[in-house]
Amino acid sequence: MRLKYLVLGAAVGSLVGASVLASRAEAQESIFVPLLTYRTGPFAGSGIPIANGMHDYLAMLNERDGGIGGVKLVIEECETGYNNAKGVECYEAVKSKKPVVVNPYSTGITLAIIPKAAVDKIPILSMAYGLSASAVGNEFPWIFNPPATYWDGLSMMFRYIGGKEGGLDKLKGKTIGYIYFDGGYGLEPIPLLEQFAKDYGFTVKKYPVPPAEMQNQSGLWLNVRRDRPDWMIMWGWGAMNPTAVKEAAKINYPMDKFIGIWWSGGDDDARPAGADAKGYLTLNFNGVGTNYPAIQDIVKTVVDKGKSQTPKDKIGENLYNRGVYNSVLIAEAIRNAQKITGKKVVTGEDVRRGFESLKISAARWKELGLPEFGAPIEAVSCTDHNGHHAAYMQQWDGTKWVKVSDWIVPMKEKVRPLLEAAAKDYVTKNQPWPKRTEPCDKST
Amino acid sequence: MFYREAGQYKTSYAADQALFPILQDRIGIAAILLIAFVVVPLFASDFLLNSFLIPILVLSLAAIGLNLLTGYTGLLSLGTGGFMGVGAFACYKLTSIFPDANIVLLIVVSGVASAAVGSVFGLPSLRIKGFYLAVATLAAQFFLSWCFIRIPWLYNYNVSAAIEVPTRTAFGIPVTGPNATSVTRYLVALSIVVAMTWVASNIVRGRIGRTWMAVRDMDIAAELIGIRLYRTKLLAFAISSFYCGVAGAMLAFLWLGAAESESFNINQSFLILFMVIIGGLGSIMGSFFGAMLIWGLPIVLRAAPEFFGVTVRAATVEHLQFMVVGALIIFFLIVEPHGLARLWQIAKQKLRVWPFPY
Amino acid sequence: MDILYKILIDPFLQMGQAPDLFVQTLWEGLVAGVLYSLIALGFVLIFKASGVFNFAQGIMMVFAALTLVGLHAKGVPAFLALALTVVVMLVLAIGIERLVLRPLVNQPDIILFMATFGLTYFLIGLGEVIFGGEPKTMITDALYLPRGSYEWKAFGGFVAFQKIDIAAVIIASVMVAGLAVFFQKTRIGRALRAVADSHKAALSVGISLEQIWVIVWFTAGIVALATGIMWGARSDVSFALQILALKALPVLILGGFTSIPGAIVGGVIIGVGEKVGEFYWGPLLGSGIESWLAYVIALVFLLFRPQGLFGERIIERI
Amino acid sequence: MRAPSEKDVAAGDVLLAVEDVSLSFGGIKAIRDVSFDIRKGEIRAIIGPNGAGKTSMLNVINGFYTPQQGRIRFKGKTRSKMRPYDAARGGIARTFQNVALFRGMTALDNIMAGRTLKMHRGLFWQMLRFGPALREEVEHRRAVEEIIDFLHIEHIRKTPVGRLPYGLQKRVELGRALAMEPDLLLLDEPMAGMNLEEKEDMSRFVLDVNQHFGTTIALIEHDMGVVMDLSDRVVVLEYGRKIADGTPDEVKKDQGVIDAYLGVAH
Repeated sequence: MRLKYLVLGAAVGSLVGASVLASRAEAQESIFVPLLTYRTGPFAGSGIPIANGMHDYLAMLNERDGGIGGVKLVIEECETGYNNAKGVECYEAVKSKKPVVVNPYSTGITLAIIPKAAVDKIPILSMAYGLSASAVGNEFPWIFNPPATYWDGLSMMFRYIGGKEGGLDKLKGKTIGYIYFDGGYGLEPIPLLEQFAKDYGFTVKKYPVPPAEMQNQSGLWLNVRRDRPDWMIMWGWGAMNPTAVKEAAKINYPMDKFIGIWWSGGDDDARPAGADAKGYLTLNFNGVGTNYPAIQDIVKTVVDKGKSQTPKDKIGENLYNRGVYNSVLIAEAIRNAQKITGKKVVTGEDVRRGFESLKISAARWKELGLPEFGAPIEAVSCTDHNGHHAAYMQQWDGTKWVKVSDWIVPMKEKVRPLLEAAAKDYVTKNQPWPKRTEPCDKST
Repeated sequence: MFYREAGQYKTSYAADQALFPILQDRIGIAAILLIAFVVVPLFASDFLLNSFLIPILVLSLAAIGLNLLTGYTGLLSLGTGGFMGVGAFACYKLTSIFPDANIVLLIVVSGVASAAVGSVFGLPSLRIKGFYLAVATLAAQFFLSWCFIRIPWLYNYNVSAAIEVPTRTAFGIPVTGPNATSVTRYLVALSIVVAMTWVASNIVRGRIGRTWMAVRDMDIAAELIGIRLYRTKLLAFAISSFYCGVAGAMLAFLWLGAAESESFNINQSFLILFMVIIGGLGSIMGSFFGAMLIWGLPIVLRAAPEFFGVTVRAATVEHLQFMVVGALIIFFLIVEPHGLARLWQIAKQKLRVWPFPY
Repeated sequence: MDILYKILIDPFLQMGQAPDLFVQTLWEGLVAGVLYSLIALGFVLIFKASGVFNFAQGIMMVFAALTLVGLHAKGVPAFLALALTVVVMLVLAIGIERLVLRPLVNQPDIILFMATFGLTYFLIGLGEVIFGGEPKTMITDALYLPRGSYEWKAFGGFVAFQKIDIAAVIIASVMVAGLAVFFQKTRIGRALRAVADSHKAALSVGISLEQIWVIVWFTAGIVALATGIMWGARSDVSFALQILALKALPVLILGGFTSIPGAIVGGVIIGVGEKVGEFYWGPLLGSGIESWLAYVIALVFLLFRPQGLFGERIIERI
Repeated sequence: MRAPSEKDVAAGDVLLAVEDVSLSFGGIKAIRDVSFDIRKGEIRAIIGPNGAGKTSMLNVINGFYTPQQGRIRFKGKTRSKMRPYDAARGGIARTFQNVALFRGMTALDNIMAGRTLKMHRGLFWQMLRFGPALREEVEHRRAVEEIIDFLHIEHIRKTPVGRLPYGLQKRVELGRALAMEPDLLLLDEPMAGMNLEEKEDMSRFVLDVNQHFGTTIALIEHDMGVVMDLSDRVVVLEYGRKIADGTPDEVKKDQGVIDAYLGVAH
């Protein structure tokens, strides 16, 4: 009679499922901010601290200020596992609840939902990841990727390298190695890297790490040992980072010539190698540590109250603060939207306008309780959805990250034409691409 | 009570060999098709269409494809994801070469590329059997994944190494891309899947299907009654890959709207294999059951805590979901190793003799 | 012609010009190969005794390593944690036998194979619920595993031997030797070999099938723990390691599903072949070919020897 | 279409001849220099103690094993190796010692599978199962139903053969071989494991096949009574060698055969 129970179970199950799908109540008088996050899967190591940071800052606004402009935020995480299909499912699931912004937190998911955003009228915030070309506001009115693109990141690395070498012209005849995640994310910087190679006369050696081999890089690093590049640049993510750092140490590669993009700068990326990783550099655009009033507020009002799943000792780590930074952008865009429209409960369309005129001056950072936490956000506009803001270089001292440079400004003049070309390319390949119909706000 | 076949006599062999020989089944399938084609488009929400029905259609088609190979021909394959990818990338190339062609046609034609690639990777199948062959198909999986990144021509030298699905039309109606409505995409997917399911059931009931099953059940005996093993296996690889390829193209074009190498990774292959085995090896209908269970279950699980008013963290739900899906796979295997399709059969049998036990 | 030169001649010239790198490549291949073999060994143990193709071997490795690190993080001293982890693996083996294998006895191979898939999913979920999804650092120092490396100045350059890699090779050898003794000399070991040949034969030795299954799964669990510690020390302990476990499959093909020496030799061939291939021929294809090279090596090999390196020639009868 | 060299063979002529065939696996010699022939229309028995190489002989005849030495002449064409597909196409059908049915398929499908070589509609029509493909399917179904009638297995046609009792499985297997409309039918112990009644049924089927369809039959059988009753000529193998060849009466009197069966030491 197993069968009978099975049939019964299946019937009950499908009933529950159907009614759940049907009975999603919508919250009134609140602003819905879904967070697409991943706390599982091979990339969970990078995903968890970011998810915690994003969640905790918004939760703190709810606890401390009662939301934004007096309206509570409804924060809901949707687990993507860094998987595109699940990410799109999350997008569809949150779409019906009228989100004011969607954070895909994965380049793959971002690419999948870029075309949908304009149709569904939901702004997408892909903070310093996603499609670089989406910085071109005329073509991508609904997509925002501040504070900087990967190409900006690469150009900032070259400014830093130039500084150390005594001028970029000194790179002539040298070799620069590029180790990257073998996927869209890691492939993206290559056109600019090759252009730099042409401009400054160095050779590029590429070392792709296949997704299934993230923890098995010893063969590739032997190539590095043979080629002996003068600098190594890394575009890594998840389990690839700590393995690469360990392998670099293993072949005695000089760590202070090894630079990672901001996604390779998690504490867990360098810590497993410990003292061997000393000297390893990465770009960063957010402050690290807990020494900010707003972070202290998070500890007080959220973490200590047990309203977060963040272990206390992980607060202030790089990727956690990255999540906080991400949420600051969201919160400020919502606040800005309230200011522009005069409404309290704003919609996705309002927040899109809020993003287009987003400004966070140094004074505003201080007001937020995050003095010097990030470079001032001042260049986001109707046409420029990125702003090409500055980042700084940080170095692992064996136990923690230390800031070792001032704000480095990207080479906007090199990046912008590439972006424009890429956007144009995207649009021609995706004909018919809708023309921008959204007007630009006068205030910007 | 209502499910009786008594009194329904077949007067010709053709009628006896029909897909649904019993009247009630014919009524049932007509009702399902009516609901699928008329009621669902009228009432279903975007979420239901985009996150539940379209994925299930796509995954069912892939599961049918794998079932033709593994369930009917007995060749275990772990390369499904790769073959799906070939279809998706082929379709993308076709849309950029023939931007004005009917996209539905292109989706179906892209299966041909996949069939070709599938046949090539089917070549070792004459000499290799069982799990050894399964591992050999892993070579296809990983090699193809690598190709999808390393051959930029496939994604038109896009910097993101991804397919971005453009707006394309069939008969003047946008079917893919952001301007296509969920209902259109659903109906196109449904039509393709229904047509291809019908074709698959024709194939497996005819001469070719019998040769496949003969090879599966006892390849030596099959050879001795004049079945050419090599041809039969290669044909199974080709047709199976064709189905997977079309499913892959649908995944990119009708479901996600974008795809990259990672969309067709090893996990995709495993997922489809789950569906086939849970649904029932050697059952077309089982492929649908399997897809519904494996894809639908996590969605229901995710929604369940909210429904009962419990707040559980998204990540915890995900973790529990892994445990529940894993446990359910084992549970179903223990209850009925021949899959949901067999359970369905038993249920029908009980219904037929109801209220008597035999 | 240029291409032919690059494929056929240049790599060998490079080997001659920089012998230190060649030796280093061989060493890296050997270490990776030994670690692949250890995973493959877990597969072989279970396949040999129960005919189950245990897909969950990879996650068992992660689960064991996570348990070890997790217990240590809760304040349990390292070696006690190690002992407790062994107990956990025993409990796991008993649980698997009771709840998965016993109800599925006499089912076709593919059904059991699928059941281990279910097991994989279950253990992923369980591991994440208990220990969280973030990667952890292997407690190398607490277990007195060595750090750092020896540099051997030779061949006009140097060859670096990571101490942890040396330890891995030694531990792997000890384990293989131990298993060989276990199979050859002990009563249970002989019963296990009997069961591989015929289930009835094993019953006549007086050991029940259930006990044997628990024993092999437990043994495979211990092997998984050792493997987890080694891989964990080389990178970190995370669920991503599970993907790497798939590399054991080409090793199995090469070595045969039932041969312990096959797993070792196959592992070394795959490891060395893959590193040498990546290092000398990879750049021709844009590098990163390691993800499929092992499978292709195994596949080509299979075409010539379908029964694997140590398998017996199959005579088909009817 | 038959190859031009394969002449039609008149009754009484040699249909198949095995000439000096030797077969070994590794060091073990399964067949040593065996020659015999099978004439059109006869029932030819191959007997011998266990391990005499009888089944191996059948495997050589229908191409499953490749002999190291010797030739096989079938329908006038001589070859050193018969490929299974060519054997099947040339009209050699076969049943097996341990039933080799397609266990997952129904009895009907098993027998229909025997018609594979006679069905020609390609993939396109198969996909649509319409027009020519459907006509072909129905036409062959009719032929198969005749065989089902003949073997009295109407009641089990839609049962998966894995669930059938052994005796019926043997019958379905015979049906599958008959569906090929073979010129030469090889039966490997068709009555093994059967009770007396089943044996009688099976004997009748064998005789009927031989007489009504004119099919030449070569069979291996242990039951001497059956062999002597059914067969026209008998060849006796022992340790891979031919030790006798002739009519049942001749063979019965052969001293070597008597020794072999009584187990006299060599």
